[in-house]
Amino acid sequence: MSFGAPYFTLPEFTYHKPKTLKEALELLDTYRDEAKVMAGGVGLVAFMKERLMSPSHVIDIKEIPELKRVEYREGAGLKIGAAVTLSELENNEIIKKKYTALYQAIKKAADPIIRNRATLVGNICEALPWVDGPIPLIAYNAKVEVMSLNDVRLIPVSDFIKGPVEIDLAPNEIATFIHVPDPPPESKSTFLKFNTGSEFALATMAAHVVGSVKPKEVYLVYGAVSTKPVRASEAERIILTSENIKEAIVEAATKASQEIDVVSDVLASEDYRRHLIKVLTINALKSIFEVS
Amino acid sequence: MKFEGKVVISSEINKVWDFISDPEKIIQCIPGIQEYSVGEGKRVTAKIKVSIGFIKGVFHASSKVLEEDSTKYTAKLSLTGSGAGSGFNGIVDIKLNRMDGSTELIWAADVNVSGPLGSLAKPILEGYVRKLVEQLFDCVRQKLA
Amino acid sequence: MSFKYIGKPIPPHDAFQKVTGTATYTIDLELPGMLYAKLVTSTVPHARIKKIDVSRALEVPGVVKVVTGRDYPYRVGMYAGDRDLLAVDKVTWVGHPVAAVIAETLEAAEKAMDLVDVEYEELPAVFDPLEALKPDAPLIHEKMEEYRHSPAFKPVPGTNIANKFTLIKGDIKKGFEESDEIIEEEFHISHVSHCYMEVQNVIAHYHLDGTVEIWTSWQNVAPVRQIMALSLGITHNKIIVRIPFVGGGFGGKAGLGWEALVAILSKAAGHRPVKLVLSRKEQFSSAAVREGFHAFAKAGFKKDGRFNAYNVKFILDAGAYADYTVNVGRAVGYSADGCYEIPNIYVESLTVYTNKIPTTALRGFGYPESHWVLEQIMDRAAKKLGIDPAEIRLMNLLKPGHSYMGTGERLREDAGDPKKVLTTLVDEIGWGKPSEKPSHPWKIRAKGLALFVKGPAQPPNAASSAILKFNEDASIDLLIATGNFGQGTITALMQIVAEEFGLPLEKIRVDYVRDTHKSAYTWQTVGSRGLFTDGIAVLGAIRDAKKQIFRVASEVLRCPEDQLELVDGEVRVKGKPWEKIPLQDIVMGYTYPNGNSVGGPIIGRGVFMSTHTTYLDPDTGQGNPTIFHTFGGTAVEIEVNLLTGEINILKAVEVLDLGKVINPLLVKQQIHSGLIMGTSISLYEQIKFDERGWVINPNFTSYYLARIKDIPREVVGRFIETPQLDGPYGARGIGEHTMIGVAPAIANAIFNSIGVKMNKLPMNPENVWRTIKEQRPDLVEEAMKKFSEHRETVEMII
Amino acid sequence: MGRLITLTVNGIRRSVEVKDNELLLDVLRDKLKVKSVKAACWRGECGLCTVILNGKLVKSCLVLAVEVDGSEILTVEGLAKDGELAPIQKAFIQHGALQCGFCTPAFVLASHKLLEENPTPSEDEIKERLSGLICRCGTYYEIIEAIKDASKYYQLGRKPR
Repeated sequence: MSFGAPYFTLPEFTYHKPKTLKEALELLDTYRDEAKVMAGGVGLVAFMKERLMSPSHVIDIKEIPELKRVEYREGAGLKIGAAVTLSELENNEIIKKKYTALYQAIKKAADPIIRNRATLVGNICEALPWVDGPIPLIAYNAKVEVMSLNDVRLIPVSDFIKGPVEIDLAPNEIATFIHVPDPPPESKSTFLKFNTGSEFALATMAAHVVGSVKPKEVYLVYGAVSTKPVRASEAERIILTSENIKEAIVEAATKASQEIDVVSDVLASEDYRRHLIKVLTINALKSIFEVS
Repeated sequence: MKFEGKVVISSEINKVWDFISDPEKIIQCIPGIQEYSVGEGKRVTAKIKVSIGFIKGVFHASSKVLEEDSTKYTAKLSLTGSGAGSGFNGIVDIKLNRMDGSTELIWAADVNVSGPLGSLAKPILEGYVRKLVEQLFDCVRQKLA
Repeated sequence: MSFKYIGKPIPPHDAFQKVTGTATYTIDLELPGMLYAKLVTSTVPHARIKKIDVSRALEVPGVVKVVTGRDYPYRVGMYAGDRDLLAVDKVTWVGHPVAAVIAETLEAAEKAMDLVDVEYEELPAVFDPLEALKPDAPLIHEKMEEYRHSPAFKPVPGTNIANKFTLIKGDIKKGFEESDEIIEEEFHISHVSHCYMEVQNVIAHYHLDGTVEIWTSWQNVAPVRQIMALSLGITHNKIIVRIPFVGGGFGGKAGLGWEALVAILSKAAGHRPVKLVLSRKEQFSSAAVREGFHAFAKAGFKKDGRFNAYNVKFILDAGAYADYTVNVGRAVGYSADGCYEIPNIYVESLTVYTNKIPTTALRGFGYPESHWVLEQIMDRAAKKLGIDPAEIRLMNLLKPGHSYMGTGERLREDAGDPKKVLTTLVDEIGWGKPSEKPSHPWKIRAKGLALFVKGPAQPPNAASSAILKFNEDASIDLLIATGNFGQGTITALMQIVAEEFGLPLEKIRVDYVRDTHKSAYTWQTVGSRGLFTDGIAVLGAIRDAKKQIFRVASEVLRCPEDQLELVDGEVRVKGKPWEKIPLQDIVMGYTYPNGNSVGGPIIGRGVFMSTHTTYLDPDTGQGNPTIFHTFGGTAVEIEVNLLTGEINILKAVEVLDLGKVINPLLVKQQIHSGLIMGTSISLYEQIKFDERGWVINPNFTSYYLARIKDIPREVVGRFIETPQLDGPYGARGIGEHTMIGVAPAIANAIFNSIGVKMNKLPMNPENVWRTIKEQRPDLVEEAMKKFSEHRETVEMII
Repeated sequence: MGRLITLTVNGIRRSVEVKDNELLLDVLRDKLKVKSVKAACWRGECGLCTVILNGKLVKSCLVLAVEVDGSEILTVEGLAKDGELAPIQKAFIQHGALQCGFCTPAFVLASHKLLEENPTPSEDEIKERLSGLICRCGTYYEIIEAIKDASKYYQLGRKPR
């Protein structure tokens, strides 16, 4: 990932590799604003090369044992540590089986070599408009666990990402885990990404529906179209209240393409993105409701 | 990108004018200023730390007085700068109006953010520049209060 | 005649080095005591430089020197001669190098470069060449008349026109009057970057004694030396230019590079070697890229399909420097008529300065541009006249031995078989046969084709030479300056030497480093000329060496020279194969049993010199610009997603009349890869600028290149071998040709099937979607309807 | 002010002093002189700096050198075994799966790794697994052919070095 700085080298910093979470939190508590936490480093190193970050201290949490784990408990769901790479998640059978949208998003994130280093938590902490990770997570109502020396907070991913490059994380806090609730039975989800002829997506979406005949919950979440992930709540309502889902799909998709704040940028124009939102939404809802 | 504003400073007009027309003074009001130097014709060069969200970049900026009229209390400055492979440039107009015991400072800025950062993150950067200019004049108000 | 090496699929000669990671590129080199340079570049598009303050940069520990343009106000270049080393009085684009920081480490240089304070006084800037042509436009080069430009070009001082090229044939006015159908269209292409993987980088060592050693990632040694010698006033033999392995060129490493600048940096830094490596961002904003253009075309056809009149105006957006682009402008102009015989032609090609990144050659050199226009005109005309696109091409095709091209050049009898190219192409793509059903109802399948002809764009006197040196064991060192940046030319030349001497390939060696001091002179390896020109020179050297060998053998074997032959590394008497001498007994001189010796070390030399090419008339473009022409064609079958604008190439066919296949493996490789690069440039690539002239996508995330997943599903390469009688074994060049036809073939496929005109590159999903929506909104609506009503399980439709 | 790290590069233990802000790419190239590891973007986009770090492909321009203390690194220099090229290297030569050669070390290494993990990849899998690398010369068809051809040797279970 890059923007446009001409540097080869990184700014100077001191590297720390704590062995425990406590040690990491203590370091962070000491250096605060001067420090940055690194897991895979994919985002951080790139940001440093671009001179968009110049921390004096880098705290590498890669070797902290509890952050390297993925746990799943029925009913409670998934708990993904901050040092778990996307490749590890890609090979996780539970994710493949139960969290379709998340699995698809991971499979489509960056490229397989980057995925060997990049982490899901890191992906979310980048808070860049086009990253894939947050989109399915928001559709699953996932929460980020944030820790400081004397506090633990659980924040919905949708609130955690406040805007581009802005997250709800204090200087002394580490985003340690992601909790993804166990999808109820009769839950279906999917993730779609449009990035033909582009490294960054021009539009992504995750759809998650609970209840196949009469939906009880509907999540339609979009990425890469706005300054942060957005939900199409009116479109969701159309699906929730519809008597005939087949009929409602196009209506919901049209609504989604209208209700969201959409940006124009170097990758795509607003009207094309709105069009893509409609196409993606129809596609996603059709595959969820298996219209045939 | 154009924007404007005004602040009322509870200080008399000459005092305000002296403050804002003295680079050594007004520069103290630039948020994130790290280093600066004042050259010929009040040309200021400065290193400014820019914080947007968790991004903290350093911009090298300079400003120059294009027009200055101490009888009418008007000034026009140009700004240019670059950092992280992108740039910005702009014009700031300032006018002071004498009010009853205080001074009204009216400003208008026209700022462009250019380059790859600007194109990917225009709304963010524009919001940031707006905030920065607002902070600057608010600081003037506070310093002279 | 059967060959042992010619026509055989022999792997690239340097493949072993490349797969083992032992191939050394300039970027891998370090010299003792080497310093690192970093450029300070302009952040404004057009401005006077009022002051440069380097004092704070000099305070950074490790910084040795900061050099600015005023220290060395040289003006350099190959064709237009318009380039400075560092901006002297004013900057002319965002990215223009203003100063160079030299330091003990790259880290120190990168710290210091931010601390150079440049004070600018901005000037009005101009970004569109059409605007730049207006009389009141800001002037970018005020002193154009002082530049040392090549006589082949016509700059217009006092304007922003770096070169004005005109081609006139017949009577254009009458031509249109006598035409039955007139087609008028406007076309555009975007700036694209070469994106060779190895960035431009140079090491220069300006020795105390005035000798300059250069290591550079560049295509050719000779022009580097020539430009440096002329601009810095150094004797040629005191400049030694070396080029090791090169990580790609595509025309972007031809002509003028950074060598003169880095040489003066080395001098300024107390004669220590200095290395400059561009970052990818600098490649996209400070080096040269391919130009963009506007083209205004008007074509007149007779009712029966004959192409009667062609008027086209090309306005090239050359950016701030047009040193090489003036020649691209010339090539776009004289190749405007492609493979067709058109009696009345009027072409004007203007290479225009703007305040944007400078431009240069890119694979194809003006021909992809001219064919993007012409080959679409052919299909537009075909539709209007109700003639099949293949048919209308056939009708107007140049006929070798009969036809005259736009420049007045008579097409030689042996120039190839364009008709066979077309018929083969038509066969291979299944022209006229309907495509299979598209994969989804909101997609369409379509076929399109484009023909092309191209010769090397070069000065009329561009020469090559070769030296062939035998070693004691009759192994051979071939000393040539032919550029080696992936095309496979060197392997082919080695095959020729092995074939001619009947020696195993392992006995032929071409060094991996080109060196002005050691390699024989070659003007440049560009324009797909290497195999042809340098092959002729190598064959000359072979003949010369053989003559020397036969002279000695004739004496030793007591047999007339014309009775001797060279077989399997032995000189034999024809008809008496037992009377023979192995080559190794001759190549250092033959020694009789008593010690008397004759002959001596064998060194062959050969040259290529074009004798029939001319400068083009400055007012009419008439003359003979090229040494050979290669005809070819590209046909594609594509699937267009009307919903999203995505284009998927299902099959791409390329047919080339290359005279003779020296190495089928490497020719196929060139075809395949040219189709891929053509696909990438047609569908994705575009340098984007903002309103201040900044490049806003200077990286591989927002400037997209075709990856392995984006390649056409199927590619077919077909060769036709109509020998070029003066070519090596009859061969012609094809390196660039392979990508010329891709873009117009795709656009034609879309036009033929749904009548939508794609006049703009790239044809990325958004542009295609938008164009279809503008011209055929019904299609997009219908696609959306079909998509919404689709009754199968929808998966992976995007 | 640096720290000494020790790592195994192509089977050989190497110790090197590095600064905290140095990248693995630069330490490999500039200090350990492992020059097969190339770079074209320095930002994780082109993949030419790819090495195998503790059994996994990574882009070394995004890895800090200090992180890899004690690690094992394999580059293309380490693929040949007792002077004999790995099957994938031979296949790249045979199929002309290279042009300028600048991306070749990365493609060879990634293809080798792919075949080790999956000796019979489908064409789609090949494309997916190599999608993080760029070959501007566009030798992709030949690379695919080389991988398919070398597949048989990896099926026979050639042990990685």
